[in-house]
Amino acid sequence: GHRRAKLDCHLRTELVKVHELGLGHDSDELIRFQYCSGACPKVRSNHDISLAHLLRSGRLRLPAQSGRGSVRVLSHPCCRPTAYKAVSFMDVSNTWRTVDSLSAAACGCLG
Amino acid sequence: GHRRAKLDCHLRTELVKVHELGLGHDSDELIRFQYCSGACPKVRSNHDISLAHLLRSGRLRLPAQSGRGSVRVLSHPCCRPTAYKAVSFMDVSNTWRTVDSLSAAACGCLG
Amino acid sequence: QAGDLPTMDSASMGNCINAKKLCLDDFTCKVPFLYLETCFPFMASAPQKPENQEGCLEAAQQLQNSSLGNCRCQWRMKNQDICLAVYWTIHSTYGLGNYDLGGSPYKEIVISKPRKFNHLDLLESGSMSQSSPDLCMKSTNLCTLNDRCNKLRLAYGEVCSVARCQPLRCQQELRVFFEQVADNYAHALLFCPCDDGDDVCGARRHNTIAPSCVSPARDPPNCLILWDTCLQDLLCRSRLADFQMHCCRMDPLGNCVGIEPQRCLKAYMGLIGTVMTPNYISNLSADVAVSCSCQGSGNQLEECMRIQESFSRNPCLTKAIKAQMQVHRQLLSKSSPTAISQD
Amino acid sequence: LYFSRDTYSEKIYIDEPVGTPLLYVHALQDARGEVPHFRLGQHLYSTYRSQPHRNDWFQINEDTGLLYLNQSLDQRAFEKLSARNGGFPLLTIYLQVFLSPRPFRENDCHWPSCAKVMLSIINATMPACSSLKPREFCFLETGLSFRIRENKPPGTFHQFRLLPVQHLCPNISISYQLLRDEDLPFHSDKDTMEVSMRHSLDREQKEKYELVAKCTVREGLREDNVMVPFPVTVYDEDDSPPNFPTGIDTASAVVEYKRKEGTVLAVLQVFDADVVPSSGDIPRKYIHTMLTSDPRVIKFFRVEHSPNETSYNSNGSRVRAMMHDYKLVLNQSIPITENHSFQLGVLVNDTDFQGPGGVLQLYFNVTILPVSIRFPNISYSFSVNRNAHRYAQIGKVCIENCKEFHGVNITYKLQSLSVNCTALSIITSPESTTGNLFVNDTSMLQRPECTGMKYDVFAADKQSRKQSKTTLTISVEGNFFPEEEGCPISCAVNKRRLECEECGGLGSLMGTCQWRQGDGKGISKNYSTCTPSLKTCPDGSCDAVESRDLHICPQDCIRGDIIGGHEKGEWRGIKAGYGVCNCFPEEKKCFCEPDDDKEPLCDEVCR
Repeated sequence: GHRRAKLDCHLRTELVKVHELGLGHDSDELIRFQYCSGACPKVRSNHDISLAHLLRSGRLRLPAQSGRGSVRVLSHPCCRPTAYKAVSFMDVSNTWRTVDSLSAAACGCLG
Repeated sequence: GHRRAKLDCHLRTELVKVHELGLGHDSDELIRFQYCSGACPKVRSNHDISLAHLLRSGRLRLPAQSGRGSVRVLSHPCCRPTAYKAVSFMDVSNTWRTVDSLSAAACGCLG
Repeated sequence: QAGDLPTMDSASMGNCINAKKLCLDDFTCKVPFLYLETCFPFMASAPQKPENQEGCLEAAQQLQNSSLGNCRCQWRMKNQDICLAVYWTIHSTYGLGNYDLGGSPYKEIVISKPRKFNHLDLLESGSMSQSSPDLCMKSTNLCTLNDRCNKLRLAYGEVCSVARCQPLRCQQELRVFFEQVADNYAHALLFCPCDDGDDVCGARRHNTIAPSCVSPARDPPNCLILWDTCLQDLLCRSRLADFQMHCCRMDPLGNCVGIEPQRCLKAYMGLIGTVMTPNYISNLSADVAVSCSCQGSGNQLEECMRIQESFSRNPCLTKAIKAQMQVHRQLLSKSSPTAISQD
Repeated sequence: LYFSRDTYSEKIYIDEPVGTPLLYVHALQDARGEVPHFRLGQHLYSTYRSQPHRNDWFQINEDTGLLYLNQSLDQRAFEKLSARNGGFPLLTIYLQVFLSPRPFRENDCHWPSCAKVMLSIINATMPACSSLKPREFCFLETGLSFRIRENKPPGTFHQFRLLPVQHLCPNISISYQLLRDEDLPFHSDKDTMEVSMRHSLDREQKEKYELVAKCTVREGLREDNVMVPFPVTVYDEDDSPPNFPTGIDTASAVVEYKRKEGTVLAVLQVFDADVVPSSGDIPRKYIHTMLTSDPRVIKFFRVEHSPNETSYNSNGSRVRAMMHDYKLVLNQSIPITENHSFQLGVLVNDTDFQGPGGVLQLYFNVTILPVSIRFPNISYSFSVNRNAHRYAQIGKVCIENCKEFHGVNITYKLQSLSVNCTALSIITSPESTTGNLFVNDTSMLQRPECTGMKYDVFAADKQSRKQSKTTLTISVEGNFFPEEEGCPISCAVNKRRLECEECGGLGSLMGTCQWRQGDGKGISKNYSTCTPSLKTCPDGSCDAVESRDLHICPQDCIRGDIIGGHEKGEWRGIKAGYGVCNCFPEEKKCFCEPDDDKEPLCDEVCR
């Protein structure tokens, strides 16, 4: 149904100011930042099912990464952009800038 | 530099018993279960840098996912298998079984 | 002999592409038209002076009564360049001295009442609100909130950006923006009001059409040379004629008789993205000019100054721009009622 | 003959009687004895000029230039004309007046042989004389402006009276004068109310006269004065020969170290008081030729002409003129052995100027000096650390005046004098003609017995094969320590000071990379990064050694993607970065982001 689909991997839009992007551009101009979010349950393989089970049972010895929790293991495809688009804006010195691949253009379950 | 690369996305192997796979096969035979783990720093894009920054600053309003914390958002490519292989073993009634796509054959940073 | 000509009824003015088809089906019209095409071969790079001027004038007069005589083109029509080529084939003959283009090739358009902005309330709320919202920044963000305006603005922004500037593509995308975006958004972006001395707001207004990419020439060309360059380009010539007709008609007293401010602004915006792109002269001024100089004009200094001053000292244009800025000051300032109409 | 104005104008009310005089057009002589005959175009043009209309209402006296109504313009005529006025309320129509005998073409109306007459037709009958304001008796609203050609016979170029209104209100007493015309070359005649020139004008004396015309209206005891600007522009003709502004017609040009194509050797200026031809036509009219047939001179030298408008003070006002720069430019780089001098003459011809003196001769005294390739008489000595990695830049060698050289192809070579220990190579950096010494074989450095090296350094010019030699002694310092395991090849990979300083990388001088701490101010040239040597990297230039291998200094040499807040260098490299910039040469990629962006290994939302 519709409600269920909204949780699946899809494109979301957020209006953010350029300086909030954390790229060092200091401008109050708004841009439409699009990203992908949502779950990817449908395409899981035997590998994923076993991996999830082994992870839950703590059976896999994951090397700790220096002080930052265990190294990442994913037991399902990830919801990620399958296409990007550049975004242009005028920075604080009113020069036109373009940042490549800043916004997602389409999403998909990958891997 | 060999020392650091170990953190990057790569193939790892674990010896597990068939019954630990959680696929319902009840056998004590050991198999080499391979899976992918590690970070994907070199493949990130401007999108990822900004998404990570927005996530950290709590600027994205993420809709809650039913009962499991907020919806999944990944701000970097995911380390996932790019090829699989089947694994065969004799189950508890000593019949040869083959499970397709059980083990990862190669890993990559996707998305 | 020209004689008494039928009164011109603007409604009946078909576009020039159809008029040409009608003409080519009628032998008495076809012959003079095909002859006229040799007079001003717009396909050639520069319309040289035709050898047989008499023949061209005569052919043009014969066509006065035909459908071609008063055909026009529309702003956003398909094959606009073909339509304009037909128009100028007919009307180049009547240039009254080469600094008067004799009327606009564009059909009269109904100037709609300035529409309100949707999402204006959004700009005032929570995380969107800005510390010191100068109205040019506000106009920019209003554009971002409108799908079409955002899409077209990003399209020109990308090819006009630093380190990826492609002047011709930049000019082309700017033309598409000002032709296809709703007037209220285009006006808000271009004619946003800045408080005196607010050079941040003024800098945004001055740079919004990326002047360093659109006309990158370090030392500006002579205005006469710029004028000739424009005349050799169908679109630029047409937009210049439109500007001349709708912004430069003054009666002897110098007041703008019969000039409709909104129509003049449309003509002004029509020039953006051509070689005669007008822009604000600095970050601190609302005066506009085309980037050309009158150095090296020789005996044509007066003609050169006229071209320059049709932008930099044009009371009709200045009044229209100031009036538009005043409209936006009310529309964009907080006090204005929240916008409801959909785009 | 030429018109004294390019546009005339007048106001007409409806139903003015036939024969009402409207205005006088005036023509001035180009040569004495010319007699003007005025001809009127057959059509009227409206503001919305797409369709001309037959001229049924206006006629001109071919000899006096008086334009008058030969058919009254009634309401019906007004309607017919306004229909073609594009909906503009005020009806303005244009007539064209030509100066025969020249053949005129209706549509080709340009000054000087054709003038436009702009008639504003008011949709009302003429108001009673008593209701008119003084100004309306004196001047029209459209401004006055006149054009007079210099050096032409004097003549009458204007008459003040507003003919229609003074014809229909004869008993109003009106007089005109030009203020302070005593010390001006113009005279306004009280009776005829005409304005004429006292003598011909010289533009080079004064180019613009900003006069003031005063009109006095007397009605009974009342007297009103109205003043308007009366500008006269003097039009130029090519009547001034070019000359040398400072009297200098000769310049010396010395070719020594700067031998690159495009080098400007000398400049001579020619001044021309005229501003015609205009800048568009100057290249065709102002011709210069090099007076030489020596193929070598033609091969190695060219003259570039760049005209610029200038102005000078005359009688308290600015007068425009032209300054022509003639630059002697190297067309091709000259061999360093060339050694001779000659005088090059250049003929400058102002082809527009008819009189004598239109042709000038410039002289460039050219001296080509030979240049020697010689090391300063010192022997070079440098030291190198045992832990230096390959491509570590040890030092630079340079022939005398190497910084001055341009366009000379110097190459440096090393010849080892020590048998068991030779670790260095040399490479020439083209722009600055210096030899960059760098470590090329690290295994040699790690041998304990290798304590020093000796080399002969040769510098040679490719073209002339001239060569010079000097000696180079290198001392080997420090003790060798094996490097940490797992260190990246390139220093630039490291993102933090700790990782950076615990590893070496290609190009590192002391075996360890060096950390540069940036200023952390947004996207800045001073970004944080890990470098093999702070002296050479990053410095915004991908030098000769660095360009041998991208691993050495990708910050300066990368052409690939730069992710995160940055500004690209003009051709390559990172000009400015946000936070820490680190690079992955294998993937041809660099990242610039603040250090606090810990790698989000598993942000809270990723389970």
